[in-house]
Amino acid sequence: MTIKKIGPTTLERWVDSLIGQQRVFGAQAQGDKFAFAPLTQAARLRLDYDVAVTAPKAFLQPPCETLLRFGARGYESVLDTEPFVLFGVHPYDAVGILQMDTVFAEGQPDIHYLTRRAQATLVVCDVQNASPNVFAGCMNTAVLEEGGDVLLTRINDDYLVEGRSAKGEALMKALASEPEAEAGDLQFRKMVWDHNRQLLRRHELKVKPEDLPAMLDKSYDHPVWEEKSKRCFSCGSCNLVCPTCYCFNVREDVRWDLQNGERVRTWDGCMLTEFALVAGGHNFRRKKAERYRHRYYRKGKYLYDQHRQIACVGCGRCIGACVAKIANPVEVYNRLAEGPR
Amino acid sequence: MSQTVDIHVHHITRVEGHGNIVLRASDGRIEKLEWQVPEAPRFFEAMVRGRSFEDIQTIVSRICGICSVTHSFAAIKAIEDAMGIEVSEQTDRLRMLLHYSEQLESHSLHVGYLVAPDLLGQKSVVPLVQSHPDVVKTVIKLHRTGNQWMEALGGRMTHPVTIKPGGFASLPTEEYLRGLKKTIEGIVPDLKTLAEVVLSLAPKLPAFDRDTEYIALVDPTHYSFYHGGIGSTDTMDLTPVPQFESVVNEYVSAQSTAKWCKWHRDAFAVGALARFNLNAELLLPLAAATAKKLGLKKGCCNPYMNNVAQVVECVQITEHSIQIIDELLTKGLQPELPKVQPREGEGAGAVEAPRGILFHRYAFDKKGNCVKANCCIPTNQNHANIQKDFEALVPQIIDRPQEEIRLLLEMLVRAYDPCISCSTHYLNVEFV
Amino acid sequence: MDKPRVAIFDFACCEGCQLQIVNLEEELLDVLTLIQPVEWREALSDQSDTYDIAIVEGSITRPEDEEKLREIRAPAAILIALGACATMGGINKLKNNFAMDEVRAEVYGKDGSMPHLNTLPTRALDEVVKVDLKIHGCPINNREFAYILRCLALGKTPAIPNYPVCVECKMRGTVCRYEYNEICLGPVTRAGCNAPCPSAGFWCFGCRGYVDDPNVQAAREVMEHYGKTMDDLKSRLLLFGSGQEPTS
Amino acid sequence: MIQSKPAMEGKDIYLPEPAKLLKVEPLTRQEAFFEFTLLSGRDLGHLPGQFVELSVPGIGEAPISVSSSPTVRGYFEMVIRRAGNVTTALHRMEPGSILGVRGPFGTHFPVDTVMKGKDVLFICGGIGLVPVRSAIQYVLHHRADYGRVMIVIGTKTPADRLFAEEMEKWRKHKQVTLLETVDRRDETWTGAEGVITRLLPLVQVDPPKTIAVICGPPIMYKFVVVELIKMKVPDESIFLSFERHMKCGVGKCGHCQINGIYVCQDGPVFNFTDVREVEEAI
Ligand SMILES: Cc1cc2nc3c(=O)[nH]c(=O)nc-3n(C[C@H](O)[C@H](O)[C@H](O)COP(=O)(O)OP(=O)(O)OC[C@H]3O[C@@H](n4cnc5c(N)ncnc54)[C@H](O)[C@@H]3O)c2cc1C
Ligand code: SF4
Ligand code: SF4
Ligand code: SF4
Repeated sequence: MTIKKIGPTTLERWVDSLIGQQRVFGAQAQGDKFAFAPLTQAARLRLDYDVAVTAPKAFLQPPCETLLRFGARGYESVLDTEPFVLFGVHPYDAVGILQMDTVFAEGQPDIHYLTRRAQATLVVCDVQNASPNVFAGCMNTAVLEEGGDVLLTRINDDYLVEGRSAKGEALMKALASEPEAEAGDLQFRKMVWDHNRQLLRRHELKVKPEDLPAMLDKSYDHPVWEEKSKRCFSCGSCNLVCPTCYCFNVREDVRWDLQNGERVRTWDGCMLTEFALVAGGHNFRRKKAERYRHRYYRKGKYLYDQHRQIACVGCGRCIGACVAKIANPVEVYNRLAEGPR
Repeated sequence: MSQTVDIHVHHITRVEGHGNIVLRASDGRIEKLEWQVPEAPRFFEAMVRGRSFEDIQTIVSRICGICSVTHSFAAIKAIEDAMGIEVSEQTDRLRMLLHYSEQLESHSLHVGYLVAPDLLGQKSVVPLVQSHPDVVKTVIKLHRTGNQWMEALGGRMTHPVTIKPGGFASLPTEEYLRGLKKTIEGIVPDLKTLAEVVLSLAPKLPAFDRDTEYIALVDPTHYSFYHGGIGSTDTMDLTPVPQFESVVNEYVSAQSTAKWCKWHRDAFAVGALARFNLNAELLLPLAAATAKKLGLKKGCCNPYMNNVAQVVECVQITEHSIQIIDELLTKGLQPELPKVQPREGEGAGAVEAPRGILFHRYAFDKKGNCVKANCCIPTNQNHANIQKDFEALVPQIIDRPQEEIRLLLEMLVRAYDPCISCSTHYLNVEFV
Repeated sequence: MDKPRVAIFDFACCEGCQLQIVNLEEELLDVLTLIQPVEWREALSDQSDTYDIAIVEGSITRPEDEEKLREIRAPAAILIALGACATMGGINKLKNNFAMDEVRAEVYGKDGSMPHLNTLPTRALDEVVKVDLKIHGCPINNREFAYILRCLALGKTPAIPNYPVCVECKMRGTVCRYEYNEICLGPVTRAGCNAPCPSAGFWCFGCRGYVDDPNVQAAREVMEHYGKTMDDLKSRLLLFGSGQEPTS
Repeated sequence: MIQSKPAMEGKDIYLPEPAKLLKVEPLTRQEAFFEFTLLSGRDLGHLPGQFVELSVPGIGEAPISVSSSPTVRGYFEMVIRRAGNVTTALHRMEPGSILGVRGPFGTHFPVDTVMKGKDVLFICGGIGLVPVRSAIQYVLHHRADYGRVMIVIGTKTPADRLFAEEMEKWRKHKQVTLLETVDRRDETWTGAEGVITRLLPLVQVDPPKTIAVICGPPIMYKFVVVELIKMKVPDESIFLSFERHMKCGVGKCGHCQINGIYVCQDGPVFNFTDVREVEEAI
């Protein structure tokens, strides 16, 4: 696979040409924060962003998406088949997407996600500015060792552009005449990676991520669940901002003719009170502490048991999103590491 | 021709809020003739005491669902007056732009949904859909445009949330403004259509003139909805807004839960016709042409013509909005973060609601909590005038069939576009 | 199937919720395919005493309102409370933080004792009669209103969220107001509005009322973290929450 | 652009296939009996204990167990309790209506493996009889393949009893032991009264030879399992069927998760050894 070195103007020209060809969603300033949004001109792109308010999973599993349409002809699938580029995804968010890929492909594959995913080209960009809560360095997700379609890394004022898949190479066709990266550049890039592994540690996890499942296994009755969850609003913010949370609800609505309509799926979260409520009124996780514990177990153990990957990529969004300031996984895991009490 | 007339319109329909018309007459002699307002009073001025200046707009916006933007602005202007806050020119222009959306929404609702059925001989807008689909389509388009515009700039369709002391909670994008300009240009033909309809129906408007004092905001630079001092057709002088109590002279009437008002005479009128009568020469070209076409002339004192003035104002709004947007885009939108330090003080604010001039006054303590409030609502200011109109009109029509009298009286009330739900918020005239 | 006959009534309120129905614009015609309005003072001239569904806006503040509401309830198979004033007393309940005589005197001065200016502490509809369905918000969200109407037509119980506004903020990608050090009631307020206020840069002031199990105690503790006082919180909780437990 | 067409590659796991309602009969105040057939004419192809997702256009979808044995061909049966939107809408449907079906999903009672040659003890509380009925039918269709067949059924009141006629047949079946109780008796009831656990000591089981199958309301499991353990039935011989909130039926939506396991995929039928340490399970 090729690695090109391009200057800022080339980058801008390249992005502008992509915008002409397909939908491009890129990291942009939104007030004093950053968000992925439809990119209308390369000049708006902010690859120096610290963290995107909403995880880019939103473009693969939208907050609200139509699964089926129904009417006189019965139910029909609705699939999103238009290609697009996600430009500037941070490595930890890319890991989140790769985990979602596993979930939606395994067992009975979900073609709604997979179709949209197949249309996506993932342009990953190494982090240039650490956000206030990121701890990807502790979760081994500060750098994307493999995966994604293109990897951008800033080297002084230039960018190294690495094609990581056939799709990525195709996107880079326009860069064919640009110079290849030299050994020195690659050396520099390694330094950037090493630097990022250290930089993205605004919270310091005292256990190795791979030790979390075993630790959680012993912590089911730990007092921390009760203590922390006392302040929980059951607002689900920690779920919804998470790049690896994919749970959903399904609802149905009709048009005014009451005959035609749509079945949609929306984001859902296990922290919400009614997540495990069944008909008849029994709630299988009635208590805040039960729901609170479930979230950590799901991230640190249940999904790990299934896929051998910790379902927390250290983006730190939940830490900021929690109004009650109780959703910091590092705090909780460190506390568990200290043992009971 | 002698007859006994006994009309009691309990809760007149197709107006905002509850109002009654009572007429009893025999042999042409009027025994009882009253415009009553039995709406439940809501005591906003008492309720806001103790609440922070940050929350006042949120509360008083709820005085009225149909002029919530206007109430918000009157409150914000009063708060800014009390705390000595100056807003940027950009904020000022954006506020005018937001304010206009409500005028368009309210005027098109009033003329199209509430008044048009009378003129087209229907009981409501529902049968109009069948009988006059094009009219309804036009009205819906205007109404929706006003609403979406309001939602974009105000953050919500009703009870806006972007209006804060000192500025905006969030700004629109320049792209949005460019799009809005296109949208507004797009409704100009619809307003022409509406004007045509009104023109064709104008002969159905009763010819009834009664010499009236009209009161509205007046600003030398433009046809004002948002700026200026208090003008009257009875005087050349402008009264500064902080002295509004000396203009409205509110008093409690036994036939109403709403207060009544008077200034130079025993009643005065506010609203689109009042604004027109005081500002007509400041109309922009298209609006001026529309007025001319519709036969609306400065000095008109036929209350039924208020609806015609509303159509003229819709045109004025579109022209002026386009100017404002151009101006904003030329300068480019600058991010602003309003930060306000509360301080002790008292202030007043006035803006034109679609149905007439609206005044708010508040006093705050050191922490910025409200200690006193006073709101004077346009519909209140019109109540006495409606009564005077009744008294002048009924003798002229007393010989007509009862149903016709009833319709003419209802139409008269509707012409004022009364917003009775918001008019029943009384105030203590004595202010500390 | 005959279309249900629907009557719309209002008590003390700003009529903003009825306006939201009008704001459905051309969809109002679709509404008419599902229901037959028989009384709607704000929009129609007709008045009627027989109907299946009564939609009632506004709160109860006078003895005569109470009586009228009972009359409205009697023939209705379903009574729907429309908007915050009807569902929880709304902003009108701020009045209940004062004594009624004092309120009257404050507003009307010496005229305050005139009989037609009588006022009682504000009550929500369900404090007077049985309410079958609540449509929340000040004003209501007309998309939700439309959805609820369609559900009724299908014989389906509408799904009214019982989770906080924060959920909708997150779905919209709205930056939390707490990040700007403002007090937002989103975490204890029932969603369903699609969080227009935080998305427009303003805090949620709780116009849809609390979720079923609001963690108000946590909100108290959170204030400290954001350098705010209990008074700040209480003042905001009192805006729409004056009538709701547990604010005081 | 959003395209509307059937899944391009692979099948859409969320797309229901049309099924026709053949028969509806009320059973109790809350439950009704339903008979469906797939419009395509193929058999559902389920195993006893599996469930499908039933769709009513405009209303939504709900997981419902198949109550008939796969040995019954050409149609399948269900019993549906009116609990919310979908189930209420189903109760209003007329024969001939077209609905949507996805599935079958989930695990099944091990009728062809572990249960073969063994004594089987069915313990059903209330609507728990519905999924178990398909296993009972299956076992009775292949009666010779099993040892003793014992059925223990508990219902709230006599009026809530499901399949009264069929139970009568089982009661009369020479090679079946049926014990029944109601929580609260009324004048029509001459049988036992009290909770289901009271009946268990009455069934004489040979623990190493017995396979127990349990389905009922959440609270029943706790007591029944304790009782079985007392009776020395080995943990690995106990099978339970669980019910949880679920939206997809295919292990994606997250709702039915009990600690680390998914009811829709790892269940609804579990071996007790797989769930005895799962804190949220019972
Ligand atoms: C594996 C399995 C097998 C089942 N078999 C049967 C059966 O054979 N017969 C039968 O009558 N019932 C059965 N149920 C229960 C049945 O699925 C629920 O009663 C049904 O989903 C309620 O749907 P509804 O639309 O009628 O109610 P809704 O209006 O959706 O909901 C009412 C309440 O139930 C909760 N709920 C929503 N969706 C579900 C869900 N999928 N599962 C449980 N609760 C939910 C809601 O949160 C709400 O509180 C089974 C459930 C499962 C999981
Ligand atoms: S964000 Fe915080 S308050 Fe909200 S559900 Fe998560 S832990 Fe609870
Ligand atoms: S702004 Fe308010 S509603 Fe939105 S996430 Fe923050 S606390 Fe919740
Ligand atoms: S965000 Fe809060 S205040 Fe705004 S509409 Fe929703 S519930 Fe009402």
